[in-house]
This record gives sequence, structure tokens and C-alpha cells, in this order.
Amino acid sequence: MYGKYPSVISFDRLTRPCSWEGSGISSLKVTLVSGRSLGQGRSKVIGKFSEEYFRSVAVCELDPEDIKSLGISPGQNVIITTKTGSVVVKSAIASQRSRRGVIFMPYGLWVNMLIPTETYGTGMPSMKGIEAEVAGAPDEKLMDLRDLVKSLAGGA
Amino acid sequence: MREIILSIKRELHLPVEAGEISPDKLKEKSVKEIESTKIWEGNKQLALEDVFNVSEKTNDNDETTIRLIGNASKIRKIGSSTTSGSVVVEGNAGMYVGEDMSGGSIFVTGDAGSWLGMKMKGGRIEVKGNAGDYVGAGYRGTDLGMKGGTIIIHGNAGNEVGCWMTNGSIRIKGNAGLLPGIHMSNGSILTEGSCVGRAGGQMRGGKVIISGYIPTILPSFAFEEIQEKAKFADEKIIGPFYAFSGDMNENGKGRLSVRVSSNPHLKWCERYLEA
Amino acid sequence: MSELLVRNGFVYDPQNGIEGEKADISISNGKIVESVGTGAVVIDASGMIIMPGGVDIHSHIAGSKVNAGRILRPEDHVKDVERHTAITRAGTGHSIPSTFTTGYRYAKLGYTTVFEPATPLLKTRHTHEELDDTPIVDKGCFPLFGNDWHTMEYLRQGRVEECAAYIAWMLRATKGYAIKIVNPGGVEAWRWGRYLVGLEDKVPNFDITPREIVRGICKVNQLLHLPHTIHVHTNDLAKIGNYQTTIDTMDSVRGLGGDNRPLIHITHVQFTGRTGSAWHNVGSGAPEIADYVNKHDHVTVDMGQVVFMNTTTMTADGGFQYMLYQLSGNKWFNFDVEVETGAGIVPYTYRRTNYVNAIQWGIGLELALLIKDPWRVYMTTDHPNGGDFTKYPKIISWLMSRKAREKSLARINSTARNKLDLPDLDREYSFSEIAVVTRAGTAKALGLKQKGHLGVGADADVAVYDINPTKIDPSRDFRLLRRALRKAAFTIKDGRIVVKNGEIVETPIGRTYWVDSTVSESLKSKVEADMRKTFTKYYTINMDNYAMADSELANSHRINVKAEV
Amino acid sequence: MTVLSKKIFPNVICTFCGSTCDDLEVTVEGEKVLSVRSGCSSSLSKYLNYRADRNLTPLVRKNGELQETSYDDAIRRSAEILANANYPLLYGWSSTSNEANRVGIELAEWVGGVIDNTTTVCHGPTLLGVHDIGEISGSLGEIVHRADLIIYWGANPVHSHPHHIMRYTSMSTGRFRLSRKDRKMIVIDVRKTDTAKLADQFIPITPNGDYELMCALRMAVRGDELEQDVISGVPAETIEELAEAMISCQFGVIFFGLGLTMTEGRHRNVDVALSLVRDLNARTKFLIIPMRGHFNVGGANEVSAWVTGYPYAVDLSQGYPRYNPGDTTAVDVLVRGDCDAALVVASDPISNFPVEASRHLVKIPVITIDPHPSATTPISEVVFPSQIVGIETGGDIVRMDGVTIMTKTIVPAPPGIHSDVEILEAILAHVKKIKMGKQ
Repeated sequence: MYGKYPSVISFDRLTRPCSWEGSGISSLKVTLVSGRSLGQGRSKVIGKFSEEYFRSVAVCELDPEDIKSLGISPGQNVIITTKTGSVVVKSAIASQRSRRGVIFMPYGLWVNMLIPTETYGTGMPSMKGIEAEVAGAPDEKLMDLRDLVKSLAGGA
Repeated sequence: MREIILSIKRELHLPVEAGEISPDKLKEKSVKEIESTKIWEGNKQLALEDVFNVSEKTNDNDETTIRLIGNASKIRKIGSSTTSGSVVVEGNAGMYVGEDMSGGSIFVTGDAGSWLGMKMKGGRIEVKGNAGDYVGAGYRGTDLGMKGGTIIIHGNAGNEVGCWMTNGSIRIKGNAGLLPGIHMSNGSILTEGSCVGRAGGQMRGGKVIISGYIPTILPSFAFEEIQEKAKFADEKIIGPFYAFSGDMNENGKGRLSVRVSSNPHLKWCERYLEA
Repeated sequence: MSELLVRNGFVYDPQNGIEGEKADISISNGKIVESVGTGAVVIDASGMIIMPGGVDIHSHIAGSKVNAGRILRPEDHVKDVERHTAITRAGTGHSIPSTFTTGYRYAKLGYTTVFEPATPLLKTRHTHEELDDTPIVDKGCFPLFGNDWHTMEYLRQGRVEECAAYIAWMLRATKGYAIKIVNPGGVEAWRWGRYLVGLEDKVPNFDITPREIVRGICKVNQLLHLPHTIHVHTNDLAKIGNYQTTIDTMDSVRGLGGDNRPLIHITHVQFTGRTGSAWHNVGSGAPEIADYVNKHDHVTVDMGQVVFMNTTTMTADGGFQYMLYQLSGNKWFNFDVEVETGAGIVPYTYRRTNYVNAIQWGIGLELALLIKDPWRVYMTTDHPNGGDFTKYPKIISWLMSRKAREKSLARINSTARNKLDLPDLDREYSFSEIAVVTRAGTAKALGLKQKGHLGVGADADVAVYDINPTKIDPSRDFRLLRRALRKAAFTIKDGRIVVKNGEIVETPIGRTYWVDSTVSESLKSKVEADMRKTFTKYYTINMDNYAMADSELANSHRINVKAEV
Repeated sequence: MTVLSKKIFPNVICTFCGSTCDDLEVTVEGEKVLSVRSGCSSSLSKYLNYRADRNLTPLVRKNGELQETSYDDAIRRSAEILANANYPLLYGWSSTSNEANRVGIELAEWVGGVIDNTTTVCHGPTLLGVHDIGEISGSLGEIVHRADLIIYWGANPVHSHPHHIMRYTSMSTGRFRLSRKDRKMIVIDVRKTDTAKLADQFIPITPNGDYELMCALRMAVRGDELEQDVISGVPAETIEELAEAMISCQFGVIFFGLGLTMTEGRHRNVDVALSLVRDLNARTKFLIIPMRGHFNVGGANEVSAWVTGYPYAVDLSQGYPRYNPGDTTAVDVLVRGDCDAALVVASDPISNFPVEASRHLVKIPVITIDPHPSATTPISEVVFPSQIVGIETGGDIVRMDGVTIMTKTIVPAPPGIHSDVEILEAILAHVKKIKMGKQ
């Protein structure tokens, strides 16, 4: 659903994600971790459709070096793609630093667009440590919660 | 003897539980009786004929065969508690194929769902396609997984193949997911393809053989030797293999064999050869 | 006004000296009455036995520990299920049945009152939630005090009256019925991963011994005039030869009471009735313990009988459970409760071929057969520790039939068989004695005057079993006996027929009994003031959020007593 | 117009996270919360904004649009959907009271459905680990009084349980541990979290490396030599030091979070963690406690366990409880497309489930009971507004360590809005009518 970006890319669980090399897009192979954040917790009680919630959940925290290498500046949009799908969110410098190649997104529908389906017989999908590819997408627009929910009916 | 043919007559959306589809339970029944045999679809009990067209023919082999035709991926417990005879699924099968099976054979031409051969005690299950997770596992909370028999999967298998396995053999011609042989105490698992990792986690005994690639070996496994052949059931698999013992954390006497040629990145363990 | 007439059965009501005479039982508005009108519903009990409803003095049926056992063991439930019907709720067994199933299964056995014998004060709100979901039976619970900081501190300082006022406050706050003591002092030690041995070891940091704790709380129990005695799981459960500790514990309170009322109940005494110095020479201490009980009337005990099966052991005695995990290698649950107590759970299989298990099986039966006065020894399995309560009919048959015992003896470990006195014991319980050890005696020990008998004014809790004592000799036909006891022909609860031919027909909500012992205002307010100071230091929840309101119970039944202080 | 007077409620139990702190002082005027003392930023936000953005009237979908309707009509519609469903899913349950959970399970029995709570996507794998190994745990006060080594593994309480460290662990004051300096605090995580910044030692590990590290740690605790130099990004020496710290402490505890349950291996990460702590108890005293998230997810497990025998993911379609996470769990039931209707109580699956599961929810009739609009309400067939537990209605809840406490009403609910218990009981009563009618 995002113009020039392949919406789903294939992953072999035994290898790293295949790259977009050749497509002219500078991208990074990363590990996506989702989790609780104070902002998400605080803003969800203000309202799931509130501006606060949108601002604190439709984001992706990256290592500053990674942001640089994507050729964008913090606050510009990035597109993240996993074997499940793609989503565009705002980039931010990770306040809780990890290593290069690890990106963080708060729980919410945006990151859910990327969560692989398999629970491997446990009931629990992979919500952390997901293989993903991230690219700068400054001119792609963010979807708010309403649009994103609408998009569910449309299928992949 | 006879061949009982069950062909699915409509698309299934709800889970169907049909543990009755087993030679032991149908062989004495007439077609009429088979048609009226009760099975579950979702939270409703209905007659087998509401889902299947039932027919039969006689054949020359001396045991009852059940032939299940159509996409049975929503149908659970096919061949459960089978002691003799055979079940052939022409298409995909759902979860719990061959649960509690102790004899006879089950053949699936397509894919099979998770918990294939759960609590299996004997007999033979063969799957042409892929299998889900927990192949040959036990029920939650018990230390009694597969007790005996043979499972052969031509495609890939998911996580925790042979979970709490106590005997028997599982052969995967494709790749295996995480933790094949988790908590196993005896029996053997062969993966001809690659393994996602953590082979033999917390195993106490038995054998896990990986012929393909495995990214890492668990730190609780001790490198023993380079073995030329690895023994699987009653055949010898030509190596050479790096042989490890473990899981040391469980005082495990288990053996993990990983093909040398597919895993050059494990060369580090050769430094322990002299020692 | 609903009336019932149970006609023409053989009545066993030992409390009122009725030993199998044919009689009618008249019931009106939930009580036993002299007679009923012609409009009364008639139950024909000809050729059947009539007894008061069963009263279980010690059965772990509800609370955080029991539920932890359920969560620990899906494999325990998967093969034993109860279907949802228009009348009954769905549920599961097996050794740790879900709450609704527990109520139904007790009623089917003809039991109408059950006490949960170990609830951590801090977690008793949970216990009551589960008891509220345990239908039909009346119930109550015993909060744990034997390792409680406040209790140990008051006693160490010799402030027994304040300790009494404190425990009264706690019983009110937790809606508790009696004082439970588990491994006094030893559980506090276990909360550091340590053990105490015997009655004289000092509790780390508290400068008090198990003996002082038991004696102190026994005095408190008397000051508060609680209907039941202190209910004690002794020290050294983890020790191999622990029978002496059991006798020492009984003896530690001797003479504390003026009259010859019982002062102490030793529970599941089988588990602390072992002689020996190593597992290979474990023996039965039943003769010694029975001898003490026979010579001293201040003690009552319950069996804690073992049945050969896979079950789930659970006690507040965390240290013992850790030892059992080390012995068995099975999965292990431990939970330490701040300030108060602990808990442990280990699944376990009692095997007749296992020497120690066979000895344990023998100890329980020897105790019941060697203790002369049935009014002071009660039938329990310490459910689910020795086996689940649905095995009671089997145990009754062992008590009533030497032949039944011999059948089982023939199949147990032979070394154990040769070591036990059991093969030489020929005593066989009568139906009256069974009525005592399963209802009359337990009701008396619990101080439930309206239970355990069928005299006018008693609660109309009645069990009718399809067995004819003039035709069937339980000593010979013990299998028929078991069958009859497994499914009561009728169970009547507060005058309502709840079980008919072994099936549930109605599911009322039983009472929850708790004791409110009122102490003098001055003492009460002094202790409350002290507690306000310590409470926030000790607990992670607030004193005001700790106490339960009467309204929190589905069917609260307060028993008022006046304390001596 | 009545004159409203200020009321101050002491010792209010916070119904935000699993810590359920019970020392809030809330000042209210009528329905307005004026101030909250001693709450964390999350509870402040919850209590001060509880009135913002509410569902106020029942809604039902009529020709494609959600429209206002009467309470009775919404009850009728819901009962019909559930009673006629062939495999309904009843999901949520962790942000409401035990009382509501008790009604919910009876409803599941009558409609022959699968009832699952949010444990399924937080600590479900923890329970699977417990089934295999057991659990060595205790109430939080034990940590306060005794713990001299506190390890947070894959958990970030500063964000998820803001007052946890202050009230219950490193910074708390206990009988035998007076202050922060009496305790060592270690954090193991893939990110240098704000929690890690408070620790004496932070051990960064590579994502999905927990199982391997745990295995290595068990080896070190046993005194076995490690053959590999670096495990999950952690040098062998560091692992040996950590093992030494664990063995030599007097009373240690591991608090673990979704960093174990959501990563590769899931319940096996917990399985091996439980095994590690079990091993440690041969050497010293050691406990392990999961960081339960929602304020009553513990209660959802407890109620489910005492009524059915199983803590979550219970399939009642055949009239008795059956349980096998991976089969009977909400995400799997949805992704397989098995269920044909859903009841969602006090939860927002669309915001919590992988997109494939949500895509099935969109296809089936969904009944949502929630005080607030959520990502799930727009796709619902019926929406009930409800009272907020701990603010507008009371009820029992279970703290992360299994301690049950009773929350109370502190402000009146908006007019015409019922509690979860009332709504569920009304639906249940109507379902019974329909089912008995059919017999």
C-alpha cells in the first residue's frame, strides 16, 4: 500500500532478510523490538484516537548512526518492512540506546502491521526480535489510527 | 478386507474434531453406521455424513484402510488411538493427526498441522508435505512425549520436534525449527535439512542429528569428537559429524551430531580435540 | 414452608446414641424437627442407611495454593472432566478439582460441610472467592499464624493477651474460623532457605522456639474461646524419623487447659508418624502416637491417609516440599508470603510397590485402628496430599473390613508389609464409628453444634446411602460398601434435596462460617494502634485494604464468641 | 443543582499496571478527580483523564454504520450473536474485576466458546514454562524485606511499572534491607533502558539470545567451564561473574518481562529461567517473579484456573474445559479463521494482535465492552460503554504477585452506564433464555 516500496518481502528464517539493493533505496537490515513505553501507557488513557497517542505510538526509535546512514534527519518518516507487511512511521533517536541495527517501536496497530503471524504452537506471536528492513521515506504520509483500522478490511 | 472412502463434501470453516476417523473405530461399522457416527464441528455435534460422502470397496490387503479425500486442514485428531490398519489423507490434515496412536499407519499427501503424532506409542506416520510444531510431543505439563513408532516428514517441521520424547524416531527430510529434541530422554531425531537452532535444549538422553546447517550450538553442550557415522534408528548416516554431549545442565547423556561439511563456522570446537 | 420426611431408614446418629435403629427423620425449613405435616415430601429410605451429612475437618479445596496446583498441572485435569448442564457448571478434576466440581463431588459422597485448613492471612480474600464458587457445601477456612511476625513478636515479649487481641482482629479481617499452625517457626526459617529441627531451635531473628509458639498460641486460642482447638501441622515433616516431634508437640501443651477439653488437633498425623533414621529403615510410629493419644484426652488427630495414586502434594511447609522435589525430581512450586507464611507444591505418585509409600499407607490405617476413641481420630486424606477426597469410600472399607485391608496388603511392598503391625490388627469399624470419624466427631471437634447429628434443631444436612446393614456385612461385602458410599442415594442440604441417586439435582450456595471473638475495647484499640505502626513497615499493602468486609462473602455466617480478655 | 463537596479518598488502589499500588490519595469533587497524590505519571494520567474520551451510549451496527441504541437492544443483539455462534471467542478480561471474569466463564460455558485473556500475548509463555518446571516465587514484601540481589531481565519497569523499584525492590526499605546500598541491582536487556540506568550493572545482550545466555548461566552456576568465549554478545567472564553474584547473595530474585516471553523460544526462555532459579536454591535462596502487565491479568488467570482448571485459553465448545495454548489461544483461533463471533471485554485486540489476527476480527461480528473508544470499537457490531474498575465501580483484582485486593468506587459513573458485571449478567440471562428455549 506504499507506492514504490515493495509491500511484503520474503524472508527465509535461516538467513538475514533479503535486501532491496538495486531498487535504489538506501535501506538497513535491522532487528525490530516492540514494547511498552511511558508515552504509550500515558497517552492511551487520554484516548486511542488522541493526538498524544498518535505522536507517541506511530514512531520508531533508531540509533543516531543508523538514522544518518538512511540519509534522513530525526523526525522524518521511515518505512519499515517485515515478511508480514510495511508501515510508515516517524523516526526518532532512541533515548534508551541499544546497538546499531536494533530499532524500537511501542505497542500499537502500527507495529502490529509488521508482526509475523506464527505463534509456533504457543499462542504468542513474535513481538520482539523481528527481522526487518528500514528505509527513509520522508515523502510518504503517516496513516492515523482510523485510516489504519479501515485498511484492515482491505486485506494485505 | 475393506477400504472406507470419506470425501469431504463442503468447505470447512469451523474446527472439526473427528477422532472417530480411525480404522479401529470404523472397521466394524456399516456405511450407514459410519454416516451416522457423531463428530464435532465447532460447538455442535453432527453426523459424519454432514461433512463427508461415505463409500466403501473391498481390497485384497488384510487390514482396513480409510481414504480421506479433500482439504482436511480443519479436521483434527485424524487416526487418533489407531492400533492397526491404515489411514490415507489425500490432501492436508489438521492438528493432532495420530494422537495416542499405538499401531498401524497414517499417510498424509499434503501438510499436517501441529501436534502430529502427539503421545504416539507405536506405528508409522508419513507426511509428504510440511508438519507444524510439536511433532511427537506430549500434552502440556507431562514429561511423556512420543513413546515409540516412526514419524517421517518429507518437508519442513516447526519448533520443538520430539518435545519430551521418550522413544521412537522422527525423520525430517526438510528443515526443522527451534529446539528439536527439547527435554527428550530417549529416541532419535534426524534433520536432513537445516535447523533454526537450539538443537537438543535441555535433553537428558537420546540422539539429535543435524545433516544441514545450524547457526549455533548451545553452550550447555560439550564437544566430544568427530564421528565418521551417526547412528539413526537402525541405519548409519555417513558423516563426518561434530559430536556433542548434553544438555549438561540436565546431567544429560544426550548426543547431538552436526554435519561438519555444512557447518564450517563450528570449526572452533576442533581446538578441544587435543585436550 | 418446605417439609421433608425421610422414612424408614437405618439411622446412625452416634451423637444421640442412635445406632442403626429404623426411624424417620422429619425436616422443616432446613432444620430437623419432631414431626412434619401430611404435606411433607416423602423420601423412602427403606433398606438404606441414614447419617448426618459428612463434615470434613481438613481438605485443601480453595485458595491461592490450591489454585497454583491447578495452574501447575494441566495434565492432572485433562482426563477427568465435568460437562456443563442446565443445572451444573463445567469443570475438571482430578486431584485438584475446580471449585464447582469440588462442591458437586463432595455432595455426591454425602458430605455437606468442608473446611479449608491453610490460608495465608494476606491471601484469604482469594480463598473466600473460591469458597464462594464452591457450591452446596458449608465451609470455612483456617488462617495461618505459626510463622507470623506479629504473633511471634507478641509471644516472645510474653504479651499473650495482646497477641490474642491481634489474632482476634486477624480472624475478623480474614473471616477465618480457626487458628492453623504449620511448622511453627520453620517456615520463617525456610523463607531464608533454612530449616529448623525439633521444638527447641530458635527461629532466626525472632529469638523464639517452636515450642514457645505452639504453647503461646494454644493459650491465645483458649483466651479467645474459639470453637475449634489450635490445628497443628507439626515441625519436622521433612525429617525421616519425625514421630517423636509429633508426640513432643502434643505434650508441649499438656496441662494448659483446666478441664479435659481437647487443646490441640494434630493434623494429617500419618505424615509425621515415621520412625527410622534413613529412608531404607523408615517405620511406623503409629503405635507410639496412638499410645500417647489413648493416654491423654487433650489431643485429637486426623489420619492424612495415603491412597496409591498420582496426586498433588501441597502445604504451607515450603521446606518440606523442596525436600520432596529433591527426592522425586518432579516439578516444584514454591511461594513465600511476606510476614506470614509460605507454600510449596510437588506432584507425587504413591506406589504400593514403593517401600516408603507402603509404610505411609500403613501408618494412617494403624493410627485409626490403634486409637481407641473414634471421637478423637478423624478420617482425612489431607486432600489432595494423601490422595483426593473421592477415595474416602475406599478408606472407609479399609476401616470396616479386615478383608479389604488384606487384599491391599497382599499387593504392597513386601518389606513394608513385614515391618508393619497392620496385618495383625483385626479391629473393624462399625457404621456408628464410621459416622463418628466422618461427621459426628469432626463436627464436635470444630464446635459446630448444629452439625454432625440428627437431633431436633440440627441443620437438616442428611446423607442416605443405598446399603442395608441387616443384609450387607461390610467386612465381607466391602466392594458393595464402596459402591454405595461413592454415590449417595440422597444428599439433603439445609432441607433441600441436592443429590438424588448420585446425581446433582440442585446447587444452593452454602454458608461460610467465621468466628468473631470480641475482646475488650481498651485492648482492641491498643492493639490496633500498635498494628497501625507496624503494618505499613511489614506489609506491601495498606491495613485498610487488608481487612475484608462481611459483605464480601456470598453467604456469610458469623459465629460470635466472647473472649476472656 | 446540588452543591458538590470535595471528598478525599486515602489508600486508593491504582488500576493501571500489575503493581496495583494501594497508597494513592485521590481528591474528587462530584465526578471530577481534582488531584492524585503519590501516584506515578501513568496513574496520574489515568485518574485525571478518566472522563476524557468515553463511550457514552450503546452502539449497534445498522446498515453498515454504528448507531446509538438502547441498552436492552444492545443486550438482545449481543445475546443473539453469541447464542447462535458455532465457535465464539470471548477475549480480554485482564482490565476488569474478578467478579466480571466469573460471569464471563459461565457465559462461555453457555455459548460453547473459547475464553482467553490477555495473558495470551503477555505471560502466557510463562505459564507454559510453569507447566513443565514449576515456579519459585513469593509476594513482593519478601523482596522488600530480604532481597540483596535484584535482577531485571527483559523488563523495563521504569516504563511499564513506574513505582515497582521504589515500592517493592531496589529502593524500598525492608526489615533486613534498609536501603539501596544494601542491595545489588543488575539489568539484562537488549537496550540500555531507563531501568538499566538505575542499575549497579547493565549486561547488554543480543536480541533473541536469552535462551543461550540462560543455558550458559546454568553451566556457570554448576561450576562447569564454558567452551565458547562469547554467548549472546556477553563474554564468558561476565557470565561467570554474574553466576558468582547469584550464588553468593543471601536472597536473590529475578524479575522478568516480555523480553523473555515474546522473543525466540518464548516459553522455553522462561522454562530455562525457572530451571536456573530452581538450581540456585540448592546454593542459596532465590525467587523468580514475572512482571505482569495489566492491573488484573493475574485475576483473569486465577478465576479461569479455579473455575475450569486452566489459567487461560480455555475451549468450552464441547461442554467441558479443554486447554492447549497454540490451539485454543486467541491469536491462533483468529489467524486460523476458526471463530465466527467474538466478545471483547475491557481490551483492544486490534491494538495488540498481529495484523493477520485483526483481519479475521474485521470479518466476524464483534461485541465490545469498553469504557473508552479503542481501535477495536470501530470494527464492532455492538459496543457497550462500561464503568471503569477502581474508579466508577469496585471489585477484586489480583496484584502481579497473586495478592488479591478489593478496589472501591470513588466517583459516580456517567448516567446510564453499567458495570462489566451487570452487562455480562444481562447478556448471560438472555443467552440462557435462548438456549433453554431451543431445548
